[in-house]
Amino acid sequence: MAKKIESKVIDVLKRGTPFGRLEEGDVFNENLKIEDVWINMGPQHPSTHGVLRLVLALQGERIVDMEVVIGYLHRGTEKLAEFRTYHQFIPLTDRLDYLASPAMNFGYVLAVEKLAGIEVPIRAEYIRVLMAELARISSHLLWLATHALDIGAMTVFLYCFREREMILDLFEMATGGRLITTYYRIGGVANDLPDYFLDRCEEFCEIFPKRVEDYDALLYSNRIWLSRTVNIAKISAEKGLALGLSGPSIRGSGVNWDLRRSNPYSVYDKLDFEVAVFDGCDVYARYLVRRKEMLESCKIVKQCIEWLKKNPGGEVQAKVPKVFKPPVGEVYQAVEAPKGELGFYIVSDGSQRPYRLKIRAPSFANLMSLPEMCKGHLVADVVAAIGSIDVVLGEVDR
Amino acid sequence: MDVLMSDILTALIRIIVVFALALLTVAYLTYLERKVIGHMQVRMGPMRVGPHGLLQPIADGLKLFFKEDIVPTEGYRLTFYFAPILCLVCALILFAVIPFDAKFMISRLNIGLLYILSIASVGVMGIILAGWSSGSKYSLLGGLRSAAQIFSYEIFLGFSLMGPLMIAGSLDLVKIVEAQSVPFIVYQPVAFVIYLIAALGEINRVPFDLPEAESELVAGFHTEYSGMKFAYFFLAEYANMIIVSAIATIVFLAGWKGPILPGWMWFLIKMFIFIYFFIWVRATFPRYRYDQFMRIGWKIMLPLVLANIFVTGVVILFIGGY
Amino acid sequence: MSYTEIFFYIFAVLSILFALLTVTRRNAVHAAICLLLTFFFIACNYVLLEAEFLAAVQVLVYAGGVVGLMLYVIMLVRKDEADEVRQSLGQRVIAVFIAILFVLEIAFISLLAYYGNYSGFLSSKMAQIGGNTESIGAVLYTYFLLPFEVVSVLLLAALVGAVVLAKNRIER
Amino acid sequence: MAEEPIKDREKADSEVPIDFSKFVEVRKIKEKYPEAIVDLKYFRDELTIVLKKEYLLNVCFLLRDDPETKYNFLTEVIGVHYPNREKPFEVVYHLYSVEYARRVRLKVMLGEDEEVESVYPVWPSANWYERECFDMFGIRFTNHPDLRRILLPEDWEGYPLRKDYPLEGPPGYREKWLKEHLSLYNKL
Repeated sequence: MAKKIESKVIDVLKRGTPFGRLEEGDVFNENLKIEDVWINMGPQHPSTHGVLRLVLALQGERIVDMEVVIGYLHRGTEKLAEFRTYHQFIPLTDRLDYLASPAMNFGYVLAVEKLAGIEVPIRAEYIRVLMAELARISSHLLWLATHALDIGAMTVFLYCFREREMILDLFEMATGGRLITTYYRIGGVANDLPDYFLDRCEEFCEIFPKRVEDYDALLYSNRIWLSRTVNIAKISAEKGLALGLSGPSIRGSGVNWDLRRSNPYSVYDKLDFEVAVFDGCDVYARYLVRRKEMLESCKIVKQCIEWLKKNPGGEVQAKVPKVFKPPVGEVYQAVEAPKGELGFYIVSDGSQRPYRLKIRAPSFANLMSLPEMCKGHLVADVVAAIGSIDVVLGEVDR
Repeated sequence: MDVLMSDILTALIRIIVVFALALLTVAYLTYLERKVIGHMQVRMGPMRVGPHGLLQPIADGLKLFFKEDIVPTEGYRLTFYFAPILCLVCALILFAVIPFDAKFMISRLNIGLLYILSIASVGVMGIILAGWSSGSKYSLLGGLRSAAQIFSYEIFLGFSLMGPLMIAGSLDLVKIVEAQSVPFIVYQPVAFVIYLIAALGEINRVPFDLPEAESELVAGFHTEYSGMKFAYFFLAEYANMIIVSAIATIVFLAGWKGPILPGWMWFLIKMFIFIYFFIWVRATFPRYRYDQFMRIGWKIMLPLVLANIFVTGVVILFIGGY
Repeated sequence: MSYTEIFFYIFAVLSILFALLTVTRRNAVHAAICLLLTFFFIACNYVLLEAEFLAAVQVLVYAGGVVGLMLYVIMLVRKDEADEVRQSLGQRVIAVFIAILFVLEIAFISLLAYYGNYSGFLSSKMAQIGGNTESIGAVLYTYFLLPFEVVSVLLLAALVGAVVLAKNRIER
Repeated sequence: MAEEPIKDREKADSEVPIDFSKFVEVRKIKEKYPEAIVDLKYFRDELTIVLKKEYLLNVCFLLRDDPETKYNFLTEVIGVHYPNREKPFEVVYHLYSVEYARRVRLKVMLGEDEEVESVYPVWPSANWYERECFDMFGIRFTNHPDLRRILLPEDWEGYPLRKDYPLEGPPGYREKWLKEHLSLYNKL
């Protein structure tokens, strides 16, 4: 009789009903284990910022495992570089981080100039820095917009777009392009800034800090915003560095490392600005870093305007031959792009084309720490974490 | 027999009037929401269809009507069809007991409030079934969240109405309004605030729109729905928004009572204040996380609302009613 | 035959039909929906008996709450498994015994009501005097106070038990 | 063999002879692993250390942990293909020290079938960098935890950044792709 009941119980347990008590090391544990739910997030998910794909293993809504799948936007930029002359490659760099294309140009032209030893006119340097900082503001604005939208604050999105529009108008004024500017040239910039540009730019710098107050009113000390960002997706400084995290994301973990300060390039050593560092290690700290960076960039832009107004006229383009052949050698030049350390490694064999060009994309490296940040959190926090490291897939996949 | 026939006829007329108006209001509520949020967000909202986009809801409706109706292959066909209908029906039959005026209502039930709570609880079933029968994990998670959320928030919603109920001494909505010489919001401020929060949770609006949090779960339980079935969910959601506003008006703001203007107009004004509030909240706040949201409910709102009932009971016991 | 009676028979037949479907359907979700409809039609009959409060509570608690939670559980089981799982624990004998007990109970009460002129505490007259919410309240908190409290303690115990079980599981 | 590029480079690099022992990295490595360094270069203010591949991991640990170098950040791992050389692959490591704001470049030369030790134990960020390197060049890293393709689809054939890989993709690929997709298109 007892045997019969036992076999029946086993039968029931084998069928996977939640009856019966489970013991550690039970024979039936295998059949009765709690299954993870596998969820495929992206590449068509609304908050993966492009074509990022995440495979999540969930227990309930808690993440137990996560894999990042990339490559949906791979365009073979590095291979293309080997088949284009140094000049021809500039437009392709725009397409890396399409939200801050001047910053991308900047890194590339600096690398080529370093390789060939070209002196850039000082006016061009200031214009470059001005544009790069505007690009940083624009990129951070778009980041804030989408980040807030992901967490559910819809209004911030449209507020940020209002200001971003002003920057894009400025870009259009100076370069003719709004998103993809292709403004920088090897040895300078394509053309001098148009009339009234500096005035308009100054206007923007006046308005912008007030607009940041608008965003602060909606987010800065909002209880819901705090509860969604504080202590979420924490990553320590050591771990972040070990995982290749750079830029604002690592500065949110308290690492005082900004390439504009630590390895100054262009005219950054002549400009006065603070490096935004917060040591919360969480999503909120990264928000604070980028928020402050926007204001600091605004300060830099103001200083550039001041200098440019004081020193009108002058060359903006060094003499660079049309058939441009840099010497044999290899260089690595890194700049502080809005997302982190953007580096170009160029191997030259003395011909018109780079022998090998490698792009060290900040988002690519930053994305690596996403699983580390998200494990143990809920699905909703993944969204916050993606937002906080600010990935652009054009850069990740290249 | 004639009496019966005339009864049926008047009831039919009322039903048609109320439902036609309700559907129209629901349709234009979407327009209102887009316009209000638009202006809050320094943009115009719909402007193209008709003057100031006034025909936009109709265009939207037509578009949804002619859209292809997709049933996922992984889905459960029967429940997949059944769910949106259940949702919409449950939302619309709630209008039956709403007194828009001292006299104008479809039916006066002596358990009006209880009726609303019970029908609303069946409405959840539509969401759960929709989430489950879509055969998509996003929908499933949305359905799960939704079920947990609405089951819990129904409790606070019901309990927050308990205080005013005890003062009024009736479940009849008309009697509740009549009992309010002073609007109950004055006597029951705690219950009022909790009701508003619970209502936001119950109708899945920001900051509690977790079942359909578009940045996490795509669209939650209605991810797989398209065309008219999607429209049903949409209508149900907005109808529910009207219903919770109407109940708030009746229970806390003395319904149709008010000087000078006719009663129904007061009712609508008060109701739209709440609707505007819901829209305003949507434009302002980020979204809570699921566990935080549940924690607020069970750890803060439940003790508060129970204390409120207790205090109200004690006061009534000693003063013998207001 | 009055309208009320016609409707009564319609609802009665429907509720029995769906009750049968509930126990015969193999698909758990279908069974749950049938159960929902059963509860709903029983509530309709309550309305016909002028027990609106009972009807509303029936829908609120049974149709809304209980079936909702059932669906919640079913959703957590994988769909292909949900079809296969048959939850028979060899309780058929007990089930038949309890069913017979129920039938006898109902028969006893209805016979008592018919012959013994015994109409219970909640006669429709009483309901009409004070509205049936009040009368239920009055009866519940006077005559049946002790059973009521016992039931509430039982439910509380069940609640605590569920929390403890769930918590154990999470920690493990 | 076509050693010309290297000769050219040497010419460009060492117009002025450089005393490499002024670099703390070089000193440290020479102290501990005297045979590790194959070659040293200095070009445009950048130090390049060519290492024997057996010593790579040890040197990396050394550079990371030594208090005078503290290279705690791996910037990238790069493959370069020189099809005409005896050892056609170069793996380039860029290290950065956040504390001293210094960079150094390590290099390892690899033959066609040679593998190199993964630096994942030193810097976990090598995970994706090395995967990309494998994806694009087919360079294998021993003891890498998860050596799969990263940017290209799993079933991709060939290693696109090798110099012998044509820009338009492998021969016949374009035709095959068009045939497949046009046949689908024609069915519609």
